[in-house]
Amino acid sequence: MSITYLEAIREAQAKLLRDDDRVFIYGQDVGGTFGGAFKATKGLAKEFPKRVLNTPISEDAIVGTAIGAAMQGMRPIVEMQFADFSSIALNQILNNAGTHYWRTGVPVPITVRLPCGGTKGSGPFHSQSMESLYAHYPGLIVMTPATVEDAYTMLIEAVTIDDPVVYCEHKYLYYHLKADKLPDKGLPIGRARIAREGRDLTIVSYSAMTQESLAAAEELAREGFEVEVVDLRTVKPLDTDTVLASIARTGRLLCVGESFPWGGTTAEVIARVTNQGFHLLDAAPQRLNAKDTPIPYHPNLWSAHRPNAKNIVAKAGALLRE
Amino acid sequence: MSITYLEAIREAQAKLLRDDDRVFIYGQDVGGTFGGAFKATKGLAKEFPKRVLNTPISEDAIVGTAIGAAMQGMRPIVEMQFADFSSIALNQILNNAGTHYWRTGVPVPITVRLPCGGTKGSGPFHSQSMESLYAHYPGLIVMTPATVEDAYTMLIEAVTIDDPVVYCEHKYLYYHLKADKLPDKGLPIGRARIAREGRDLTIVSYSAMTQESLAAAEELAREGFEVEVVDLRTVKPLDTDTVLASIARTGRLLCVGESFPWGGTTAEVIARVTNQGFHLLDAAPQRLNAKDTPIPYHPNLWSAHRPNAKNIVAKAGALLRE
Amino acid sequence: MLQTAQRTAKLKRKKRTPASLGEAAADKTAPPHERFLEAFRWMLLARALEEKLVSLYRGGQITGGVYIGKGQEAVSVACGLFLEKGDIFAPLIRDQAGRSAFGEPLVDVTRTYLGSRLGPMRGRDGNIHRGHPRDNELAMISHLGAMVSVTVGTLMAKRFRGEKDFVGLSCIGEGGMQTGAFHEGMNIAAVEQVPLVVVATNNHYAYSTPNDREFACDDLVERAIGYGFEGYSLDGTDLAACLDVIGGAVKRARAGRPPQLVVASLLRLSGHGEHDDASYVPEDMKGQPFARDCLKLAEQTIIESNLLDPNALAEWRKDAVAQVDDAVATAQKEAVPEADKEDWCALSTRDLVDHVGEDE
Amino acid sequence: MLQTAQRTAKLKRKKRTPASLGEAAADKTAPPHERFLEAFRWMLLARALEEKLVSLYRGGQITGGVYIGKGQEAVSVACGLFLEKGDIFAPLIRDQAGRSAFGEPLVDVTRTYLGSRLGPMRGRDGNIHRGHPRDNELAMISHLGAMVSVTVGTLMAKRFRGEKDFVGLSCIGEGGMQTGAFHEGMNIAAVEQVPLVVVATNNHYAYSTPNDREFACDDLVERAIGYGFEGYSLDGTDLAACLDVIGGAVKRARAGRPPQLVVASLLRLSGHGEHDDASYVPEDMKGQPFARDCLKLAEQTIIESNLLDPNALAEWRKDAVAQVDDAVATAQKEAVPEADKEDWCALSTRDLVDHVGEDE
Ligand SMILES: Cc1ncc(C[n+]2csc(CCOP(=O)(O)OP(=O)(O)O)c2C)c(N)n1
Ligand SMILES: Cc1ncc(C[n+]2csc(CCOP(=O)(O)OP(=O)(O)O)c2C)c(N)n1
Ligand SMILES: [Mg+2]
Ligand SMILES: [Mg+2]
Repeated sequence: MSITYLEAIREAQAKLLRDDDRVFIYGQDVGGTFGGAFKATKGLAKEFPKRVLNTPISEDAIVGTAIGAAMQGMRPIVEMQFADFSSIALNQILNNAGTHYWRTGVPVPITVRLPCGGTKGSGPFHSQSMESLYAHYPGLIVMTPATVEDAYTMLIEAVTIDDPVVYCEHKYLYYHLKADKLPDKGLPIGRARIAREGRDLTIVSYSAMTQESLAAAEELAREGFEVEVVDLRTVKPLDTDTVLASIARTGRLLCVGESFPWGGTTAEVIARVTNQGFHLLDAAPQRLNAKDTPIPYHPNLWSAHRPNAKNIVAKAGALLRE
Repeated sequence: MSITYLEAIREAQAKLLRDDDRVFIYGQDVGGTFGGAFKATKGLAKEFPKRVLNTPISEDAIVGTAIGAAMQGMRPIVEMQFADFSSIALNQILNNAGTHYWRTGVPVPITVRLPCGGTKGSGPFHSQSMESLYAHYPGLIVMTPATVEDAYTMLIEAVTIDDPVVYCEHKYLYYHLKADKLPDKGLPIGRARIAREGRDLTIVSYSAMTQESLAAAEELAREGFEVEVVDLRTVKPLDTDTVLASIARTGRLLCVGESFPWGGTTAEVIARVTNQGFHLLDAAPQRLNAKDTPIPYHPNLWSAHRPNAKNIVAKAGALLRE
Repeated sequence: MLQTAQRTAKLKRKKRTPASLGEAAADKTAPPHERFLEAFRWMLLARALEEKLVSLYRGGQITGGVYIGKGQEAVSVACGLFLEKGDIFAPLIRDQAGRSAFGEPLVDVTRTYLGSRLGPMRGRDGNIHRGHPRDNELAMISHLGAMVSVTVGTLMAKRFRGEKDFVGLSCIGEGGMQTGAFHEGMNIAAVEQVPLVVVATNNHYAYSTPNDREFACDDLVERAIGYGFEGYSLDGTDLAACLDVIGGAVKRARAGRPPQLVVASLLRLSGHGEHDDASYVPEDMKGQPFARDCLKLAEQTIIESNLLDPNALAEWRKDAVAQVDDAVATAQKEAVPEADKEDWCALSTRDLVDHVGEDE
Repeated sequence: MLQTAQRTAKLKRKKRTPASLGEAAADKTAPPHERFLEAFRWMLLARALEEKLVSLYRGGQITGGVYIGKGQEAVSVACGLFLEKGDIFAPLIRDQAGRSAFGEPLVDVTRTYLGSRLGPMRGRDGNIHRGHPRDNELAMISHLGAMVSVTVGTLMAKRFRGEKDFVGLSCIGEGGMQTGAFHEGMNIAAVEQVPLVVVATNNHYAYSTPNDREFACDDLVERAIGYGFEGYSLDGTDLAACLDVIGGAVKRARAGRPPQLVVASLLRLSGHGEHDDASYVPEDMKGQPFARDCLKLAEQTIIESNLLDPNALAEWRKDAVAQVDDAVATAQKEAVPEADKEDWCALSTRDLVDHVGEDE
């Protein structure tokens, strides 16, 4: 048996629907015989016709409705058709879901699934990685699974957690990533994972960039470098301890993310590491992000816009030789 | 004569309206005899009744309309009643204004004024500092004036620039900050300012936090420390060179911002400094941000939530003694 | 499993009557004049409370803005009065009368405004943003329009659980009706066919902005049909009409008719907030029929129709003031929030809190 | 000073006729059957173009999605046909016919789909997102509803400048009508009383979602009155009706009547995109009157009424295909964008570009 990242997301939702009748799925085209733009809910409406519901094109109201239902004890999963459209729901996510527990003492257990990240030909409005917007604001947990196993267990945990979760699933990994089977349990939420051990350099990454970083580490291994790859798994909370422990071993840090370069996850990692682990660093920390332009449509431009194994190798190589 | 930060903003708009008939002001309550929730447009509708226009409570459409007008050669100034409500217009700002020049070659010269930052009793939805959301995305210039003079000249420049500008004006400074007169010209946009010279520590800040940092520096001077205060003026573009030059003199960095701690301006400054000026640093760089909760209503809580001169002194003092 | 919703509407019945004298709870089937009197008494209480808040504000004892519902009490009270235990109420900034009628304790108000640590928002949020979501009184965010879809969601949850005979009522101003969030919320309510009543009050201003810069249709009730709502217009100065029309809408929604939109017309008889002198309101508008004070009109009806003897009326007034003074005194004695007693934690799941780690 | 707007609609007149043979530009006062024929010829061209795009897509020669307007050509062409130089057009994803009639060169389309560096978006954005804002063809962003207020803004700019007799036309689907952005855009258009026509096409689906999960009113045209628009319903399969109703709306808007809403009904005769087999559309719906193909119906009318002799019709078809083949061949010969030739700069003000400084 072989299961993809996308199938893991579907399986997690199937399990959640089966095990817990507080769970419902709400979003554009998730229901009927269709099962979502990416088929992440395929077949689920057949089994749970009343709990897998198509919505109008109304992202603000979709999330608002989920918030109301969650206040009343339900466990809604919202699917955004693309992460990029969550800009319309951002106010409800940040200002309503994100503040509600703190203001009132009543938690809002919604899970908002964001199909994130670039794929060939998707252009400026179907490719964005929005974890940094959501992580900046208080009151939200932001998950960025990089493996099939994490896609599965973390989505189940997301729905179980009493607080709002922004679950960033990477569209490039949907079909590109496969596992043999799904685990019952993953690492605890909030804990980063050593995706590959090494002692010369730490690459910190998450989501699809973990896969690119692993490929880069493989390549660098051929040149004799042992690169450690840390997969953050959640960008908020951010597991600074695991990152610091790795840098304590390697002395060098490269942080790789797919979103825009100003601010965001890579800046946050570096700010924490240099604050708490300044003495651990043997060289200036480096980052690699997408370029500071909208995400291009044409594959020739897109592949230069986002970090990939090749330029990770180049950047890491320079850092290793420093 | 004495002129406040708020009056400087009004004067800048009066001048813009007088000098350039492409300029119009669009926003809730900006017109009529009222002149805006903070009176930043007081009297302007009288002089320019057709170019200072009240709008419905429709932030998305307000910015969308401004974008359309700007494409056709106008120079709209949008006033958000509070920065916090720009979450409703965020999609138009990020995905429409921010991408348009890059996609089509046609620039969108809008200026969006955001009354930002905390004041006593304003609570979670009338106190936010949103510069980090806007700076993260490509295609926007993000201004954060910290002085009366900059409030004036930078707003004039904002409207003159061909690209979209998010102009963050700080509500706490509106009345608290005064100058003797308004200058004709300021530092070039994109250039940071040495607000106070010193050689023991560099504090990098912007907007209201520049004033808190200056007060802290004053206090620390009494203890014999010479603290340099850098006022970023624009958080995007971010003047890394001026910051690095300062750190070359002082060897120590504290970065202070009023927005939430995860990501954002302070993280970005530290990531750049540690990358390009790692060898310049004699101690681990530090940051001070607001706390990672919504902004509290009660003054007792609010004053502990945001950085202020007192805790800047404490943090800087510790760093100076390291 | 459905723990969050279990503790619904506890506070409500306790405070269900406007008198502090322990009368029986409001009878939903009461004859019209008894209902009228009950509503009037809540209105008196709301007016007394808000007058007190205004004077505290003027005396510098309140931090932040004070937004009152003067002139809107008839509409507002009708919003709260017909809701039962288990119903959902999403009030906005001018709904003191409705909040009280729905069951909000007076001390919730005074504690919030006076910054008591014991208030429902514990000093974290202020004034009009208070709510008791566990008791089905939703806590508004400032962003107008956002609470409509939230109300829809609470009703969907109830339906998912198999509850019956509930309704939700969400308030909005004519200004808030121009937000995208309002539109999406209305439409999704109709698509989901939840038992929702939306009561819109056109008080002729959004802050300083008059109707002609807010919308361009003849009557906002004309929007009902385009959403698949049933729509009703209402003279918001007329308490009997408010009880009739809003009561009817609540009844129809509860009975399974499509969602209901009521649009009430009246004039805001205060500034937008107490910091605002509303000098932009032209004098001649104040002479229009829609500018009459609903409380005075109701009192006139009571006197003319001899629904209550003058002594009792005076007693009610005194009682209202006494209740308010009581609630103020209580809140004033209580401790204020202190930063070092806060846990500064925006998540209920403590072990998932992010730690920047820089001795925060 | 008003430079940005100076270069308006240059491309337009050049390509104003559907034939490549240099006929005279469309005559706005042409008798109905000439207008009908002209419209039909644009429809033929759009259909031929989109059929070609589909076959290129199937052959793996197009990156990204292909979204076509099959079955919607009659509505779309009427959107483009009545606009003059200086008018604003904001098309969406099913508006090839309207784009062409408005003056979009065919090579704009093929260059964009085939990734030529010379296309209007230069490879930066793709496919349906193309536009020529300087020539008043706005470049849509994906977020539905967002372009309505942008269109309003362009019209305000024209009014600020003292221009006269212009209109703007903004397209939307019934799905997009449920967005908050659409609502705010409609309302602000009415408040500003700009000469706007909004043409909404209810093609019965938003992607896979049928009408009953999109909205709950009987007819979306009922929303017009609530905004202060004038509203018209339309059988979108009937070209003559489309020309009549949309042409009338454009005329009324131009003459200073309130903003106009036209709601056309028809069935999307393709998948949402070419990746979608639309198996969710029930068979019996395909037999409904609104499911007829507007192009076939128009052709039938032409034949039955003898508006054109069969040879000329065959000639038009051939010409359409030839034009398309030409445009494809041109684009295919052209260079694609290269990363190292890009300046990677999202601002027009080069000296304000932010530099992260980490050898980007
Ligand atoms: C989305 C949004 N934009 C702006 C504001 C600021 N604001 C607060 S109240 C108000 C006026 C509200 O008018 P209306 O909805 O008519 O209610 P009223 O105050 O008249 O009761 C405005 C503009 C807001 N709360 N939300
Ligand atoms: C705000 C927003 N949410 C989601 C989408 C994804 N999306 C693209 S097209 C589409 C369906 C559009 O339906 P409709 O408006 O009826 O137009 P049609 O495709 O039927 O022509 C959706 C949901 C989007 N483009 N914008
Ligand atoms: Mg109002
Ligand atoms: Mg459709």
